[in-house]
Amino acid sequence: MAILTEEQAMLRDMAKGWAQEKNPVAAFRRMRDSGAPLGYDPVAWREMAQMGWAGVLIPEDHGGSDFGYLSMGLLLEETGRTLTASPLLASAVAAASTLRLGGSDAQKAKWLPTIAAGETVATLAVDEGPRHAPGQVALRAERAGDGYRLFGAKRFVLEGEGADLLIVSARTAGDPGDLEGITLFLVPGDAAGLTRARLSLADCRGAADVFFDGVALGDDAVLGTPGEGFALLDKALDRARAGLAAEMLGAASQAFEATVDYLKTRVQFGQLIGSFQALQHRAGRMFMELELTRSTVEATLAAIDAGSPDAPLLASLAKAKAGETFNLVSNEMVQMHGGIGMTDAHDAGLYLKRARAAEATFGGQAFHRDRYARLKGY
Amino acid sequence: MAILTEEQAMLRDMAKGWAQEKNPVAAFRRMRDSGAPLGYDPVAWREMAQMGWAGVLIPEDHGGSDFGYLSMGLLLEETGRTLTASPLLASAVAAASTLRLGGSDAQKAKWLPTIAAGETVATLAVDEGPRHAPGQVALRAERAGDGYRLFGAKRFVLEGEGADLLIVSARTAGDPGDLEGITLFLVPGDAAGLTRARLSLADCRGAADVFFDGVALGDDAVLGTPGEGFALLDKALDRARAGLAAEMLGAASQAFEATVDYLKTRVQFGQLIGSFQALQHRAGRMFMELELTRSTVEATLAAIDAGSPDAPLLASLAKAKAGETFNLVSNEMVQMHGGIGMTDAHDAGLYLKRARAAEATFGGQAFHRDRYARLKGY
Amino acid sequence: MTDVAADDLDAFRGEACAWLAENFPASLRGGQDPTRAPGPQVLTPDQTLWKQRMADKGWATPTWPAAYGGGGLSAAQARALQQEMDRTGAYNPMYGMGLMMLGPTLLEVASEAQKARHIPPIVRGEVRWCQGFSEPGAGSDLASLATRAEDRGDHFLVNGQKTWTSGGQYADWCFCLVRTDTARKHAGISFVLFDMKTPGVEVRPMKLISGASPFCETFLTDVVVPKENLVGPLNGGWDIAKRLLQHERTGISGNAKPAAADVPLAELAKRYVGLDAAGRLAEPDLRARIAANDMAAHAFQLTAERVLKETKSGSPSAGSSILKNAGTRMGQERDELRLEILGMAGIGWEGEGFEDGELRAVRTWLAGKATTIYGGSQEVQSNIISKRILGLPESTQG
Amino acid sequence: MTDVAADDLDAFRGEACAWLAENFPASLRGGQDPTRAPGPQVLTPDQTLWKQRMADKGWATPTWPAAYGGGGLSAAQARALQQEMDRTGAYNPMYGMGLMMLGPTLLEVASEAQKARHIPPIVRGEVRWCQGFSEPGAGSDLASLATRAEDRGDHFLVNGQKTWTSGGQYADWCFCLVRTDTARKHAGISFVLFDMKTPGVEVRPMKLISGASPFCETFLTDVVVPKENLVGPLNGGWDIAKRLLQHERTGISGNAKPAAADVPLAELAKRYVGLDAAGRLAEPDLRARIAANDMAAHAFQLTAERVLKETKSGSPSAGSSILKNAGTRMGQERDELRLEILGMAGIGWEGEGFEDGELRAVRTWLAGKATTIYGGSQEVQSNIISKRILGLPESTQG
Repeated sequence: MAILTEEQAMLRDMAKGWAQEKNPVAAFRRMRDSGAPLGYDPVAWREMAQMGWAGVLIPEDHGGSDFGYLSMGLLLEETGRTLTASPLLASAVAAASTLRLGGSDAQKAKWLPTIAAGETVATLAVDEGPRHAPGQVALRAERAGDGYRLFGAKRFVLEGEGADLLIVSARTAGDPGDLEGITLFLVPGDAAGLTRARLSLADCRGAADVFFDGVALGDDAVLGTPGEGFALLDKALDRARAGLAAEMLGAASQAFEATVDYLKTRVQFGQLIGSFQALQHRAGRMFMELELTRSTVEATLAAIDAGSPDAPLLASLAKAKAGETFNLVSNEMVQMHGGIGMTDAHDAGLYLKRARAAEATFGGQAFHRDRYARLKGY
Repeated sequence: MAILTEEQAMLRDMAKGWAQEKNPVAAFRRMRDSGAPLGYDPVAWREMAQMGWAGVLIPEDHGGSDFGYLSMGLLLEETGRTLTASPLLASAVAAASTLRLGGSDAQKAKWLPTIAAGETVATLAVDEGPRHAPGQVALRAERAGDGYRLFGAKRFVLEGEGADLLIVSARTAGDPGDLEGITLFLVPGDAAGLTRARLSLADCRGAADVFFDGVALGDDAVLGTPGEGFALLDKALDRARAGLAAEMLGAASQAFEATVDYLKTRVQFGQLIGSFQALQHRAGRMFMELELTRSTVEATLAAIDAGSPDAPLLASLAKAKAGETFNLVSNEMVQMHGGIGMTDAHDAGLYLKRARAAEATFGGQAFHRDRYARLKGY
Repeated sequence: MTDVAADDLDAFRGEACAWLAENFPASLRGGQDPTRAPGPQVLTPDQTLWKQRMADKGWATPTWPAAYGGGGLSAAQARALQQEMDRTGAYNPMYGMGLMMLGPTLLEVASEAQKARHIPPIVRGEVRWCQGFSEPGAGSDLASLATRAEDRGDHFLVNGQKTWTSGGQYADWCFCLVRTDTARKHAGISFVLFDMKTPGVEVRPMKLISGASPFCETFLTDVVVPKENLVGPLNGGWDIAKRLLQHERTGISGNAKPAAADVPLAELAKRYVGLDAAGRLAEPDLRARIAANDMAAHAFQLTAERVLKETKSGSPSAGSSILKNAGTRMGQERDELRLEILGMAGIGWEGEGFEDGELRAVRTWLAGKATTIYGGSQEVQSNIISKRILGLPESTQG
Repeated sequence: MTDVAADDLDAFRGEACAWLAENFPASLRGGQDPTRAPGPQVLTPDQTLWKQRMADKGWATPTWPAAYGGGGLSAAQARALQQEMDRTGAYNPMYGMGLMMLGPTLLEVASEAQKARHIPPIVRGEVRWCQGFSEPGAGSDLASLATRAEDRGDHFLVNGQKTWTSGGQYADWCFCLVRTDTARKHAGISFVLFDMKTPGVEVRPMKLISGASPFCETFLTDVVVPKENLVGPLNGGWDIAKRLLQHERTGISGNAKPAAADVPLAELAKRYVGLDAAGRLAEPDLRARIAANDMAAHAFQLTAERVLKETKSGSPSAGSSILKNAGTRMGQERDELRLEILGMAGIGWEGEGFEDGELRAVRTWLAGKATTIYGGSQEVQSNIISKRILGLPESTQG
């Protein structure tokens, strides 16, 4: 556990209390079973916003607290523990970071305050196929009069069903795969020509495919420099990856603790199963991976806060490590619980599904191994 | 264990008896400590030849028994168990197979009988760098009058120090990396312009770098069709890979059995260490890998005997699997023996070193994963 | 019941071939057996006809005694029959726990009356059986069985709860372990049969993480089981259960074979990832792991074939003990790789936006998590290997 | 002994800086500490001078009491000194078991006379110590210790055999566990010191698989150990040994850091494998595994840094318990990858045909196998984690 400031410790304790008491896994299960169309509970999201969580990364003059990424990581870790579904990652981390990093004063003034208040749910619309590939942009932004028209589709957009604001990567020059020629656009959710198709995912989070059929935008919708959007996008994605890794660390930690508790109470063949050495060593292995993961997550968040040039390398490290560990722990959670872990009534399956969904989001282990090696120059 | 014919069962029993009683690991250790320059004990090799082992793959009309690859695999497995070092793999498998597959009647009549008798030690000279890459041939064969002159070097030639006959892949056309334009030559060990530099390897087997400084050869030295040597070489290499996999299976099996025996006798903390469940499950894992490896090795040898088109795929499968398993088992042999396994006086280190040397020979796991995928068309 | 009395295998083969040509409906040729859905059977007229004919012939249970409706064939004849059926594209229309597990066990240990009553309906595929072994809180550990059967003269009165009852909601009868002596552990268990329509039997399907409900919880409240339905001696149920479970284990590692409908990983990856200029999968890290899994599957398949050959030749086969762990491990890795290839499409749950194959990949992955748990968990298998095969001592401390 | 009495850290830092500028020989600047070879020390005049000056100053053991020749510095001052030394390129010329393990233990538990006699030579790097704990057949399990020490009035008579005596052939003194009560296990062990030149002490170097002999077998035959050399109470050696071993554990995972001389895997692979047109390592399967190992090393290093910070801040750090297993695991994987990159050049043993780096890779790989065995084996570490950290129950059966 990183050394926290007093402010951060208070924030963490508040988040832990809220998640464990007011929003435990049972709350996620209720949301799921109610078939909530947004993939999260709007009441819970309003509470989170009222506690100021949506504004942690937003400057004070735009209504946020500017507490930084390490603080936001604490919130994501604690809510990740109980699988709390909310727009925190998509809106308050991914979209807010992009706006803060690349937005004009006018754009920031327009959007950040309502994002900080939780009133605007914003999101990044990046991928066009099922596998994360932020350079593979085919969606066209054609010059039209004083502005642009967008044609194309984005797939698997987080919170895509309910988002009020989409930050869309579009191609203004070049071909899919080129990193040059990508431009980011701010697209209001109610723009004419924008339609959505809700997706039903195994982890029950909100996601949608979003279609752009000639969506008309003014020049003021361009975020950052036209044609140079990839660098901004990549920087924003690293912040989202770090945040997601923190959420995954939290989820894996709680899955692990529940499993160790089970090992201490479940009796088979007249013994506590936690007394079987083979299971003990596997538990020890999980503990080791969790500790290693925690180091990478905290270092990444701190590096972003410090403006360190290592942030991209660390973000890939943390996301890959968190993916590996969450898979390991959620698989073992099912295996060590035996038959009961296979039932829908038990939480193990919820962690298992979340692990694979989080892995696929913003690049899995292989994506980040490749990126790590590239950044290291080999 | 494959279903054996009566002949094969007898051969296996004979080999087992000879290896375990007359040529145990202690014999290998003596050979090593004596600094035997050839990397094997010539007396033991003479005994092996007298038992007909060098002729198992050679037709009867050339002085062999033509028992086939499954039979040869039994010999390699049993001698592999005790780490017996001999030219069996290089001469009686790799070189004999190449001659049999590609040699003219005259070439076969000239060389096979003395190879079968163990009098000629033959070998393949394939690689030119430390990593197995049979297509990377730079050694040049230049046309010179009625024949050729060879210029270049081969590295890590098995039994290269003592070989009487070298089968050398040389380039008669094209560039290094091209599979076309490779021609195989039969080069007597005493050819003018051929020099050798003995290599001292961790597993103490005989190997040498061999240098060709204008070695003059007649047209009758060409093995197979000029320029089309790669296909023949690849086929011969697969036979060598299958044989080596059998040897590795034997070595891994004996390493495993010695380790299980130790688990049954060694006491720590007042308990047999074999009663610790974590070690039991690791032992069970090794047993599983050994059984899987055995299936691949036996299937490969049988496929070669049957002339099956699957032989290349299977050879890569068996070599990769054997490499993986031998590494696992030899690492665990050291780890489970604890400190005593770290001492030179214990056999664990000998198996450990042999595992890595055998892995590097004729392609390691990654080489064969890649080849397997290529053969499968992806 | 069989027309073949002679030992002449060739003659039998010819006869089987002719019978199949005449009796197996051409419309069913080649396709997968369509009758094994978990729910109630809905058969086409041709499927009904084929089932009827096989029932009459007894060839769904070819080696069972003709006296109970079985085929009465020798093992060699049964193999020949299977080969002829494979050649013709015919399938065995009977299946289930009665055929695979209970029938062989009853033939070994049941009374003449029990065999006469229960074997023929199994042979004819007319009765579905379910298994009442597991209980809540017992899992792999059957010795702590708590369902009680009280002796009431001519019947037992059974009370308790069973769980993981496979197909319990569709079953006609149940073979069940009950406690008839509370003072002893293993030696206080009996093996009984009862009709699932008996008053006091209630089943409740359990939803699994994959969304399917192949198992039930079964509640037994004052269920009357006539004494004639006790199989084997009183308190002798443990040995019968062990015998029966041996028939179960062989089945599960077969799950490692991909269903015919499944696309091989490399083909799937070609579609989702593409090939590079040299014709290799464009993501080399993924490619290496797909190759590794293909190789593991290949090694597994070669081992299964070797074990079969060795067993047939009468030599003991140590390889058989590793099949379950090797197969399930490789199968779970394959399922995870499939998700990885699919990316976000590998976490679809239902509805628009996903192809059928994508959704099936997710459900298959989730359902496959059970393969290392049931039928002797991975850990129990490892214990068996280390103790029975390797001869390592009982675990005591660590 | 120190000139700094004040708490003013900045003032101390300035003084340290000045002292180093004046006293650390410029010729030694920057290079690795050249004095830590396993064999007898052979020092250049400048190295001798530096050792002498640090001995006089007591700064090789900066926090040890000035009364015994130590630096008498506070922890904060010691950290500042280390930072200044790093900045200057200076190194600590003293090392070994006396400095790392025995000294801190003696300061806690020894008598005044013992401290006065043994601490100053450690401070000055004048005496090499070795450890006599392990015995043949005991390994990780010290409780079954068999070397006996009989009470002969003013001395003990010691008989037995020790093994894995690190650097025994070069040591001047030995700290040793002996059995002084055969009726009790842990509670019958005492902690004694003896001169390695005492009659009856014989050492025999053990050759390891790497070809090196860093350890000895030590035979003790009627060795006379004066009673004044008993440390702590009679039969109280076990607790002292445990305290001492805590100082050992922290050291070993440090082995996970590549020595400065080692080329990173990726650089090595660039040379042996080459790059493709896109600037990636030409063998993508290998590249992915190199990246995975680099990432493991990175995660390990971040954890070591985190643990250090947490420990310094006074919070308990669960992370420290995993450092040894994580570090040694990653280090062994790195060593194996290095061999894989080298191909056949990765199994060279000696002589012509191999580069120095290639031969060193092989020896490093072999020597590294010990890192999961000594200093608390990987298995013992796993037991400690599962019991002490996770609170799982004692193993009993499986």
